[in-house]
Amino acid sequence: MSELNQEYKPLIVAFCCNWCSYAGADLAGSNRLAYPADVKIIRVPCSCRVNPMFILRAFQRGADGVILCGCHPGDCHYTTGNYYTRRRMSMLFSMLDYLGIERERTRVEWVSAAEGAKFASTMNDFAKKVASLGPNKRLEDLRCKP
Amino acid sequence: MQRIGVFVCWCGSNIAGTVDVHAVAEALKNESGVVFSTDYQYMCSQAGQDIIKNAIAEHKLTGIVVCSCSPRMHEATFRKTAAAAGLNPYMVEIANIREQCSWVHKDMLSGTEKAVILGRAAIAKVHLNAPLIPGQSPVAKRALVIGGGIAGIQTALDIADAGFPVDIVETKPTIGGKMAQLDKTFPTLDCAACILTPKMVDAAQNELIKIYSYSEVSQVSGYVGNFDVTIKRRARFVKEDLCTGCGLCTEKCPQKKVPNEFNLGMDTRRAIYIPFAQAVPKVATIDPDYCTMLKTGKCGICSKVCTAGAIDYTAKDEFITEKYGAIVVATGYNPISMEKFDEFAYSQSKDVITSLEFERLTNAAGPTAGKLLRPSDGEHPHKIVFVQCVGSRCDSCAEKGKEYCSKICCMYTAKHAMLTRDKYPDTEVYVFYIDVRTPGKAFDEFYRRAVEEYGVHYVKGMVGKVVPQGKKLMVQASDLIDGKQLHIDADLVVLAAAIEPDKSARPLATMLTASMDTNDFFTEAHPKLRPVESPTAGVFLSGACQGPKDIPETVSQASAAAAKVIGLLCKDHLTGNPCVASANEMLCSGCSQCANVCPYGAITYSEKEFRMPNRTTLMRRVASVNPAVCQGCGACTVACPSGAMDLNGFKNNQIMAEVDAICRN
Amino acid sequence: MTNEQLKQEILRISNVNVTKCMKCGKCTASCPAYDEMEYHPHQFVSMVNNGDIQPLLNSDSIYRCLSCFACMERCPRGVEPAKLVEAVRLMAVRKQGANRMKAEDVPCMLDENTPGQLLVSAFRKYSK
Amino acid sequence: MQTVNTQTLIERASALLQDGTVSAVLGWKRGEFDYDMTPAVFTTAEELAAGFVYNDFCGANLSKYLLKKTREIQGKILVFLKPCDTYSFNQLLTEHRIHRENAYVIGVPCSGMADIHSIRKITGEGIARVELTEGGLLVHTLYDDAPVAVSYEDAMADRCKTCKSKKHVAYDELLGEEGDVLDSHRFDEVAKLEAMTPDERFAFWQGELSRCIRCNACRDVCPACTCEKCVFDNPDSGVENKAPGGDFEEKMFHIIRAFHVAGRCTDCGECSRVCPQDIPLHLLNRKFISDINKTYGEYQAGETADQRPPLVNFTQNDPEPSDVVKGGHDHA
Amino acid sequence: MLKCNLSQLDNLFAAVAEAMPLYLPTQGKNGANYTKWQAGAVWSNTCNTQKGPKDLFFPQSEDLMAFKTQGKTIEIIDTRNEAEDFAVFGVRACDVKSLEILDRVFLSEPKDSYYASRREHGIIISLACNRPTENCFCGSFGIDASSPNGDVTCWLTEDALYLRGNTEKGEKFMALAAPFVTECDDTAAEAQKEKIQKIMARLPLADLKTDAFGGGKTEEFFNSPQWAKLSESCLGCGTCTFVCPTCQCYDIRDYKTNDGVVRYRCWDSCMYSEFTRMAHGNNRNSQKERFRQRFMHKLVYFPENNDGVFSCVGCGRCLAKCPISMNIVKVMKALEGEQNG
Repeated sequence: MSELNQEYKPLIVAFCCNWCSYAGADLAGSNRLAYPADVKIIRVPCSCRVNPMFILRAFQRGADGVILCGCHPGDCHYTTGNYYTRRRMSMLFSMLDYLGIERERTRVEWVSAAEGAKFASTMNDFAKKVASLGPNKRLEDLRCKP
Repeated sequence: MQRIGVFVCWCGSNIAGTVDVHAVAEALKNESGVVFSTDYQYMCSQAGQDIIKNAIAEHKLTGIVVCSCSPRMHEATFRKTAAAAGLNPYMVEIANIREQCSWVHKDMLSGTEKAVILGRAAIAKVHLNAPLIPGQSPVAKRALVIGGGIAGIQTALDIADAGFPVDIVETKPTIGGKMAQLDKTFPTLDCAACILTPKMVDAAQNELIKIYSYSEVSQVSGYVGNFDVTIKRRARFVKEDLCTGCGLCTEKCPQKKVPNEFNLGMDTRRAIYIPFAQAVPKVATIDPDYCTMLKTGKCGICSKVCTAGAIDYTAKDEFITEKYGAIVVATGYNPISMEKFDEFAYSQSKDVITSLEFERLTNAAGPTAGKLLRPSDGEHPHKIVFVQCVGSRCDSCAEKGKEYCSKICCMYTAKHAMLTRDKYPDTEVYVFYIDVRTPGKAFDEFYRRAVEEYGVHYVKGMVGKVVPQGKKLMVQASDLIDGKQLHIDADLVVLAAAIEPDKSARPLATMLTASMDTNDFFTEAHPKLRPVESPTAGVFLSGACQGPKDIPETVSQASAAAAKVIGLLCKDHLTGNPCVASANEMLCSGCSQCANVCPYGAITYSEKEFRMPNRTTLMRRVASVNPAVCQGCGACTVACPSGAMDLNGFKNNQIMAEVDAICRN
Repeated sequence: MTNEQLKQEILRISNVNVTKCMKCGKCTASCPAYDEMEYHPHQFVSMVNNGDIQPLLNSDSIYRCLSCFACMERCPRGVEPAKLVEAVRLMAVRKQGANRMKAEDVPCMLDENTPGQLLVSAFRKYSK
Repeated sequence: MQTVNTQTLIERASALLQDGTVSAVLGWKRGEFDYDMTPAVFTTAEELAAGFVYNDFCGANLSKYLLKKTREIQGKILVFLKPCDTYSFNQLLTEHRIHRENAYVIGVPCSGMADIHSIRKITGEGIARVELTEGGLLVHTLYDDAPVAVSYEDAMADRCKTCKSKKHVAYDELLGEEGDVLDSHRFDEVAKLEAMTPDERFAFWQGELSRCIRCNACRDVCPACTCEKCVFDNPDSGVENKAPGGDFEEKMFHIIRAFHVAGRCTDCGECSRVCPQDIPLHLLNRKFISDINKTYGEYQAGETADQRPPLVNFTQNDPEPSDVVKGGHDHA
Repeated sequence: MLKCNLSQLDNLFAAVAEAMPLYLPTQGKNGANYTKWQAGAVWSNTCNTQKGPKDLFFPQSEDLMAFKTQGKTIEIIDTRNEAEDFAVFGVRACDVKSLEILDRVFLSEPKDSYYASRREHGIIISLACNRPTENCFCGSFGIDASSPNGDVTCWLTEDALYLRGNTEKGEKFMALAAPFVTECDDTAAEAQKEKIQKIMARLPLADLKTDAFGGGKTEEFFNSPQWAKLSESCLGCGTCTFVCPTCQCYDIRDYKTNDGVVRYRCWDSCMYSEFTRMAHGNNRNSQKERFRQRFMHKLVYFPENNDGVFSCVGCGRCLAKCPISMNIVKVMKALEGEQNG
């Protein structure tokens, strides 16, 4: 990595479902499991609340990576929400890949309320991957850059 | 424009240790709409809440942001605070700067920076918040209890005691459940039947309790306060209202070779049967799998001997639908299959039995009339080996057994060992254990008595294998304390099989949209604070369907669930969650994408007349959401391409405002 | 090597997670070579966990284990004691000149009733 | 060359107007030149005789007009639908956008439609007249050049070269012969893009999408885009935008539009036909169709009128996003 | 008159481009469009470009100013760059005329300083149309495709380009072109003019008349039953507007950036349902009304306010681009036919 990249801190938006992943993030906190401060969490009732527009919006506004966390398939608080998420995001991410957007900038991860450790390790890993890609250039909106 | 107040909590040093709370409060003062910003040691304390209340009044705040611990912790608290100060409780947003900031970041600089950003996001969201008023729905004042074991019976009795009608649905021909099969109960050794059967009779005689035995729940719709439940009453071919339970038919039935499930297949019953003498309802049932009349049309003996004329070979399954305000799940447990543990020779020898089978063998109403005899040859066993933790505490990667501790085995094994030594002092009894777990009132004393007074050999170690050899069972085990390998020629081996939730629980959970853990135990709304409620509103948990439990625990949980149900049924109306979806009819195209993804069937469509420009009208199909049914997941909002469907409390523009605020640096 | 280094080496070779053991002793209860062994399967698990490798290396137990894998099969926690025995044995025979069996020993072991295959496997197992 | 001629259609339409079966006819109207047909509503036999036409330049898919026209016109509307148009028709029925009883569908066979832009690429500008002959098109220019012969194959619109079906999936009556669902190789171009490196793909789409002028023709013509109000037109939606303010906006628009019609798009190809900037928009939609087919099983939107689109459906064993998005080249 | 041999043309372009940005039609994937000349670029003589030169003077979206917020203070920033001269080569008669129409809108008081500055600095080098197409009807609006206006007018023959400077600005260009041209008489250019006029006469739309239209005709046409018919298949897209060289409607919007607001304007289309949406709602609710507005504006309202000048130049782009092939020619013929018939 170049010296430039050592300075670079990626901005990561994490959408977390209220019932599993947000609680998982809370548990990571309770257990003092560290992950980079670059990760900012937005609480949604269910992963299926996340509209592809929110993800693109994050990139437009300067995010370098977007991760979506929900209950494990089969464990959705609303029974079926994450099954739709899984299809929607599979399709959306495949389309972004098709447009030549780096596929490592997006991720879906299932994190239960009990998986504080998984939450932290997922965020550490994702932040590392995104950092290695460097700033998001392919879905940026120059008007939102300083 | 909102007038927003920001309240940054130190949480002692929990937040203030890694986040410069004062700097956060100062930085957020600069955000648009913020007219007041402060920090305090404990915002959730009375003094902290007073700060909030005073600020709302003094600065005429229209929205507040509390930067504190997780909203899962104190969102409700601060909403109440706001409401007390006259602010709509949904004008409160929490920025989680403890669990998701101060506790996970070590560096003051980045922690503070992130806390400011999280605060900004909450402020951005609050700008777009609108006061929400929860809807109300009426409560059907009747409860349903699914499962008629001791848990279900106790819950039903308590609910009925409070004056509410309650129905019990039980799949077996009789209520009573596992407890009816037990001989004695630990740690007092009173007889299970003596304490259970009076309760069964109470339930049967209580005017407010209706028992649907030999029945199952086939469909559930609706929501808390308004469940519509379809109950399938399986045809028992005996009219319940006419049968007197005299039992004559069960003596005359020529089909004698039916394995008796009540005695776990250790003896037989007839094709028409009453499970046991104290069954409730005491009504005969014809087993269609074995009845010659039902299978070939030839026989009819039971009909001939029945003086009450109760036999009806033409009976069909019936479906009844009833409205309930609350549902209690009490589906109980079963011992796991011993198939995967063949090192213990369960399938090779009749003399290797499970503990539940042992209960039947020692029960006076059991296949041996209470005499402890070997199932293989009916001889009295002189050397008995009990093996604990069979299938419990297994690692998931071992792919057999369960990861959890089944909790009740230590105590019932002590009970079995003690009773054996008590009745048959000439019998040598070994118990192989990994740990002996006896937390419970008078539990450890009980176990110590087995060792000290009754001379049971407790061996720390596990049985490696059991090999049938002639009439004996060669048990190879380790004694870890003495550092020996033991070889015991036992007459009987009793396995303390792990317990698992009843198989009916999983499909039931799907019908109820109640969540389960990976072991198929029902999940409670909160493991500590709401242990008898399911996260699905209106669904409550009683007994071992929620996790392994002994009788006293089951009964106390059953009563707790009943108390929750009574609390619910006492209300005339329920206040709903206002964070539900709603459709903007002007934007809705009626395409049904949203209804396709709604797990609750909360969305319906109607043709509606719209006033169009130039004085025309148009009939158009539009969606509407039943706010009492909607649970607020938001699946519909993404299925809707036009954005007609939006979710109160988590609106599209609110989430995007959060995104914008987070990315703004 | 220090005890801790020895332990890490054993764990690396065996890829066994010894902390999963709940000390039930089922491995030892299942062991057909119990009487032959100085240290038994559950002791291997416990001693490795404690870094007590040296006694194991010096013990004949590592050559008494039949590698029947009964302990692995029966363990309810998925700990694999036989792999630990194997790892300790590998560590022992990998040392310079520590071959348990030498080529020149083989002829004197030959006898009509011993299957040739047995000697071949034993040679592979006990030598570098 | 179409196998059913204008006259046959006019006669049938006139008869149905006459006997009161239908109160209006949705068809194509002759224009100034030989190739500029406009979708139009006809209410009398005279109007039909004067202007109705069906020939190689009737590419417009009329199904979406039913949405607007059935609201305006009392009684049944006769609509002529080519095979690919019937898929759109079914999809509109699926989504309750039109009522079956308000439409009388006559299926017309289609041997592929000509595209004036493809012809211009061969003949150059200044087309005075296009003569339809047995062997192909004879194009006369304004200048003193000799007429140019263009084969039907060369004149055909790209979307027709990879036609997915000659079979009508909905109709009340059918003129001419029924065709079959074809094995169309329509995903070849998608596969070609998928085989590129991400950098190449990015460069390709950047080049294409940067030409977008946000005229919304693709959306406005699309039979799947039937929202009462599009999110991109709604000032309250938070994503409304009128003109591309930068590279991002047109990507956002086209990704979201393709996503909104994913699982609902019948691949009629109208988006690419109408794009004034020649952006191959159908390649976005086809990517979704191809992904859906590969991931969740073959699905053809509009095949019947009661299907549940794959993105509002699921199975418990669907693959994870990380498994779907792989293959092709990795980023460094 | 000056003559530039075609072999010298690229050198001429290079010399101009050295001094100022030079825009001229080049072939792209979707036909010819104005692009900035760079070494190696190939000028396209296609008649006509997909989009006119309007974008160079009135871009589709353009930042007007920006606001930067810091805490609760706002700073206003002028986002304009220093204007510089530029040249546009190969502009057809219709497009030259279209700029004159835009001038009437943007340069009348209050002047649009953004547009004005570009007009001031833009040098228009026009070119007579050797091969007008079937879509062309500039003649109907009194435009002579054989003799366009502009700061410089050019004619192209088989072997040379003939240039005539018309204005002071034009002389700037001529000065740059000087090394590559020679003096000559008008003969060749006149001959080319004649050739062009012959083709013009036989264009299919040559006899399209505008007599029926003009200021003061509102009542004749506003309530015509033809509008319903004409607009019935209109998709309501913005294609005609965005390819039209004379359409000049725009919307001013604020874009919230990460640290403030960018105020920009972008083309708007009267065909859009949100066009002229006001606090009370929209005053044109149906596509028929929107459709009517567009053509009434071109044919009646604009001439009424602009000395009888129509705001259509007959470039034919809408004929080529409309997804449903509805266009101003069909509208004019239908309305005129109705009036006559």
